[in-house]
Amino acid sequence: GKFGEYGGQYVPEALMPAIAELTDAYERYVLENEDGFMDEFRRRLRDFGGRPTPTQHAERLSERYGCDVYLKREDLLHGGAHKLNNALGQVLLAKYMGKERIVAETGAGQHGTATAMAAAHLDMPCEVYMGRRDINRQRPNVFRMRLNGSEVTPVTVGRGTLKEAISETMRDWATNVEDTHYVIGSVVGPHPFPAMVRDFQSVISEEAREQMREKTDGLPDSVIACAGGGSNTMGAFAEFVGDESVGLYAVEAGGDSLSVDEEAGVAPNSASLSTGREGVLHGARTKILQDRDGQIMESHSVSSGLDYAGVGPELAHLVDETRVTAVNVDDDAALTAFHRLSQTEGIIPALESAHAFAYLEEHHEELGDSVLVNLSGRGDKDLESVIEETEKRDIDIAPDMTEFAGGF
Amino acid sequence: GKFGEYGGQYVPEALMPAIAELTDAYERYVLENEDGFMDEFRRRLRDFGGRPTPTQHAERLSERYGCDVYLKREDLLHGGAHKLNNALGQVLLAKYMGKERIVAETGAGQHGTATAMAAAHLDMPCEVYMGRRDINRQRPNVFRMRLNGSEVTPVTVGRGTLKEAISETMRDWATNVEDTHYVIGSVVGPHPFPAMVRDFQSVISEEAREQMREKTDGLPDSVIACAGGGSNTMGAFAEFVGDESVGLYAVEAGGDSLSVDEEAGVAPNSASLSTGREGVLHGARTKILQDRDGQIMESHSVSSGLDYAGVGPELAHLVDETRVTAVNVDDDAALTAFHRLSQTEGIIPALESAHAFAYLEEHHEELGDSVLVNLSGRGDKDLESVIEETEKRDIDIAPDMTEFAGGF
Amino acid sequence: MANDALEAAFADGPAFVPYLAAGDPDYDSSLEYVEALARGGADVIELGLPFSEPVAEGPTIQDAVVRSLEAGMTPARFFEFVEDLDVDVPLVCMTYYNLIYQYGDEQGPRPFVEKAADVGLSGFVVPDLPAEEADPLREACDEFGLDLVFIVAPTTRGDRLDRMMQRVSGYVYVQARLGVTGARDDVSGQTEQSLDRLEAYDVPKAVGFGIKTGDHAERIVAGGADGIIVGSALVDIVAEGHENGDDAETVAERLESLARELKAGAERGFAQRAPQAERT
Amino acid sequence: MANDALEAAFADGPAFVPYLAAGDPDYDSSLEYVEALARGGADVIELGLPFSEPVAEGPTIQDAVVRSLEAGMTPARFFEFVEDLDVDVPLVCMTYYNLIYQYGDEQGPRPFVEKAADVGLSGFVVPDLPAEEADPLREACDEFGLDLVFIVAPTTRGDRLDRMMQRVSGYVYVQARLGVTGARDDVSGQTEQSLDRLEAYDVPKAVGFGIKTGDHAERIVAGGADGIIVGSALVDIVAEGHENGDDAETVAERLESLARELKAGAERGFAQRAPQAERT
Repeated sequence: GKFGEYGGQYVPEALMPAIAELTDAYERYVLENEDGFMDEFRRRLRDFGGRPTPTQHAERLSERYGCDVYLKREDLLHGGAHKLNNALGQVLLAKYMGKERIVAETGAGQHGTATAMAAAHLDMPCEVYMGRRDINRQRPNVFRMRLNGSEVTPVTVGRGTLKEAISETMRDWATNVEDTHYVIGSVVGPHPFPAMVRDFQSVISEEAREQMREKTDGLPDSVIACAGGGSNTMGAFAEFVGDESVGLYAVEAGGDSLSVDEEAGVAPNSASLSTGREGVLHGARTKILQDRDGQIMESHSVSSGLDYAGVGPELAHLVDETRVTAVNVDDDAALTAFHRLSQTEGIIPALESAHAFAYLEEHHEELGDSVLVNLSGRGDKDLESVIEETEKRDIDIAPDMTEFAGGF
Repeated sequence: GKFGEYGGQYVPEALMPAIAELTDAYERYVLENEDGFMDEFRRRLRDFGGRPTPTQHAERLSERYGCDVYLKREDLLHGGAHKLNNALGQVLLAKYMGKERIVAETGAGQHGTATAMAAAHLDMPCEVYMGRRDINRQRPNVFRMRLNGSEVTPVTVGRGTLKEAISETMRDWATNVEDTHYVIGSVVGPHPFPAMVRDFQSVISEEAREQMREKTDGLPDSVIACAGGGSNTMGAFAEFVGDESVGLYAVEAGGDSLSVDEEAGVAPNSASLSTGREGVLHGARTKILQDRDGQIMESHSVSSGLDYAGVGPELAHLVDETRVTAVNVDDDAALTAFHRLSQTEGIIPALESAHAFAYLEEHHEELGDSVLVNLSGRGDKDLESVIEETEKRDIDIAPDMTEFAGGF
Repeated sequence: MANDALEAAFADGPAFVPYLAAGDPDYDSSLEYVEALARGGADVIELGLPFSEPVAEGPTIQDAVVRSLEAGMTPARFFEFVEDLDVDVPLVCMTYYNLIYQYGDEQGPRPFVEKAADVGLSGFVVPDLPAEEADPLREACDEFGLDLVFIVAPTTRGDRLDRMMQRVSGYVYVQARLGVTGARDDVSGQTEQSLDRLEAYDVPKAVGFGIKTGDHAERIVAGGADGIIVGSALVDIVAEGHENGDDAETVAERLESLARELKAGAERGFAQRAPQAERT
Repeated sequence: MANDALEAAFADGPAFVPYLAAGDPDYDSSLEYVEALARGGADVIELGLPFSEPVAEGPTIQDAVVRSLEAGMTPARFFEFVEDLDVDVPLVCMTYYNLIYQYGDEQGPRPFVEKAADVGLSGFVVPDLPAEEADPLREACDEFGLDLVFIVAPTTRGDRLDRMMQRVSGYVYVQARLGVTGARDDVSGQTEQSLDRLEAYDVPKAVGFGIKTGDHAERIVAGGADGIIVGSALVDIVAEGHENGDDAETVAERLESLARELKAGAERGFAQRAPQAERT
């Protein structure tokens, strides 16, 4: 359960037996395909989720950058993002384990909606914890979860965002651990979660690697993925880690700035890999945005899906090992990339994924002749934010926003 | 260009040469794959659009109805509905024809967003006409088109809905016919549009037929699709028309009622096949909701995508020939089916598609052992409508809506 | 077989063919307006029977259609309107095919044409009915002795032009530019090319789309047109009068005055082409 | 190697172990409150050093943590707080591992433990540090002579229990039921089973999670516990006083009074199990 010095199981004692049970289930069902678990998982990902997703040659970006740009189209997965790969895997595993109930946390609502979909599909009762502030900002996602039959429970403590929702879900799990599985939303948390979520997400790079071989008779020179908690990142990198010729770039949210306000306990970015320090959060040792004392800071990104103070321990390890390069772009660049992809390729990306394209824009000359970008999700969920954030800035390629001033 | 007595080319003289040119291009590129047009179209549908979409066995519906229910997952296509099949085909054809500009009409915005995506993808300037009332009701879709770089031009004449937008787009086409292609949004309009749009959409049934053979070693007993203009309907039926054992059901929007208010010129439904009369609208002879004099009536459906006073001429013909059975369900049944699918299968359907599921609920005993339902689109676009319409009714399976009273 | 009133209207000098939507903005005013056009020198009058989806019209005539429909115009009222008109020029009904098709107990154009003949109409212009779809209507017109006018667009050429010219009677409506109806300040150079293409056909050529003033009319006729069709410029006067609440008499005077200007312009233009004044 | 203050606190009769978050709702009041607990009969006091993500706490203690952090509590202030306290009972620091890990110039638990020893703390409870991850902290505790208390959950069994009992010192914190901290009206039957499982291990067993009244305390001790740990019921008094704006002295009196009740309850319970009063 360790990745170098990262990882581990830093959780309340009450959860340790559940984690042991989960580790056992992970090893048997996921790693050894006991009872055909992985076969069923792959079949459901295909029929319910819509896999394989395409790897698309992006013609206009390729022309713009003078290299071949390929997009792994996770935006086409059911629910609109890579999140379903993990949610479906875990809910199915919970069923194999005989659990009768699912809990999950959600920030902006993407993991919550994916889990609610998977739970409805597999007929499992589901309760999603969500910060009160996030609930107020992401009402359409709350409504989607409710439509899928999930409970959505507001978390009112603290600032009411993702960090608090994770803590609250852990509390629920600690209370109901005997019949409940906690579907964590990223490659974070105590072992076996980081490894298990990576394995569920690695279908991304498994497909992409094969598709690149078909399309180009080779491997890409670089793979770029945005990194918040890191589940799409690890999913996009996993099968390329052994290919030494392939550069792997994890693009974090540089937010407003990479500086940190220790006094206010606020980091105006979510760049845990680039600016964070080793510590223990939510069950694992990893890179964390924290103040000198070790208190967790409030992170920031224009993309709420990247807005988390920690990052997956394996990714932290791969960065330390220099196998993965941690980079970042700021809010302005991400927003500009959002508009660029929408206009030139006819794909409205999630603001998360827009970070990867912003990095491509800024550094395409260093990335080789063939670049694979993980388009982790679609941007429909971000339209309100894009209006608000575009209004604040002077982005010359953005369409005239006058008509949309103040939102829909 | 005729389907029995339906079809034809009832358009202003100025458009006739363009229609002749389009007919020629259709025959060469689409029917004869000249210059590899169809190969390129299929490749782009795969890489950009995400085809093939799965045919999924719906476990819980199957259990509920005691038969095998399969879903053709067009909701997973890029853009969230089957609309892209047609939009991409036509924009690509316009490129092959050397056109320099695209115009399109849109009602609720689904065809407009699909066309805007396709136009951005293929680097074609695009202008979308949309009724002023629809613009006000569908602002997120307007924003999506603008993000993709399209102009969205309000149509203020008349009631400001789809019917007026189609007329206005025809006017633009008649003015700019030499360099402009009109991407019509359904299997309607003058020849060759109904045949051409059907051919672009028939990839749905081509895939589904093959997928059903793989999954069941046979063909379904019934295929169900909702019908407004009829593009998803014809797409879902086309390859099954020759299979006499397969029942084809076109489910129209019964709206509030099948009666008609001749005085007010209003039909509180959109059931042109079931209640309309033969006539000429938007370039073709077909079944139309019209008053005794032949004036077109304002149609109604809880689903704006079905809300059109005409229907594709080929579909009208297939109904007359009894090859297709025209049926309908009302708004209440469609809304209930929307909630049922969301909860039991973890798929939030478009309100259009919900009509097909409502028919399945009401008539599953007559549909045989194996039923294929075309899930033509996803319901994210409908969330506001669902809140509003669910509040008005007493739908016992709907989640508690208190928190969402009045919309987001 | 066709009515000869229309050809006759073009026989001695250039024909002035104004258009108004019947019943715009109300039945009685509209009667006065049409009669004013006749007093102003109209040789033929095109009377619009409003259809809910006027795909060939620009904003001016779309609005007229809406006003007329809202005031209760229907095909039945339209025929009463024609009967109630006190004018001495041939009248052409301009409408869309669905209204013609739906009229009467059986589907198809025959009952409508029969009724049109009854009330004394001379012919039809049907903007959404190209020659390819026109045979049933052409047959009914032949049966009842009415003309069927086709519109020739700047893009109409070759076989299609032949097909149309085989079916046309009364006059051809030469569309001066691409697009939809509406008054313009320019007159398109496409007109001359269209007239050239039509030279070989022995049918009067009336040019429409965009003519607004006596000067326009003059240039068009000087360029070889046998007549001019003017709609939007006249409908604008009706619309303005309606918006300002002017009485019908005042509006009628304005219409008559513009009609005179247009007619005079056409005659000036005709005089200018004295050398080839004899029709070929 | 370990501090013997904690074991000693359990040596003669049942130990009453109250918890408060240091600095809740402010530094000075909190000093008074902790001192009131000592006057009320505390044998050991668990002092919470607030962490921003208290995943093992229920709403009552979460709120206390927020109040304390907002009033400026930090690890450095916490150590001052401990030095400023005028009490004569052993103090245990209850906090989360990241604060221990980050303290001082180097990463790892040693600097924190060294400082804790300096200011006179007797041991630690770290709710997010299971035995499997505890070796570095255990080593530092050994080096500086502090105890490391582990929490035994109702689900802790077999090998895991052994592993934990090999590393524990001072006392074990027996979690009376699943879930998070918080006062309850029921006392779980899971407690007895946990005590049974622990019987073979020679370390004092203090039961916590949900104890609220003297009666609860009595039943728990009668059931075999060597001590009781009470947090939320006491923090509730602090929270109420804070909300109502009561002065610190009044709140301190209430705390002292409840402490007396709980201590008395524990003693009654101890008396009831006279037959096996001798510790095994």
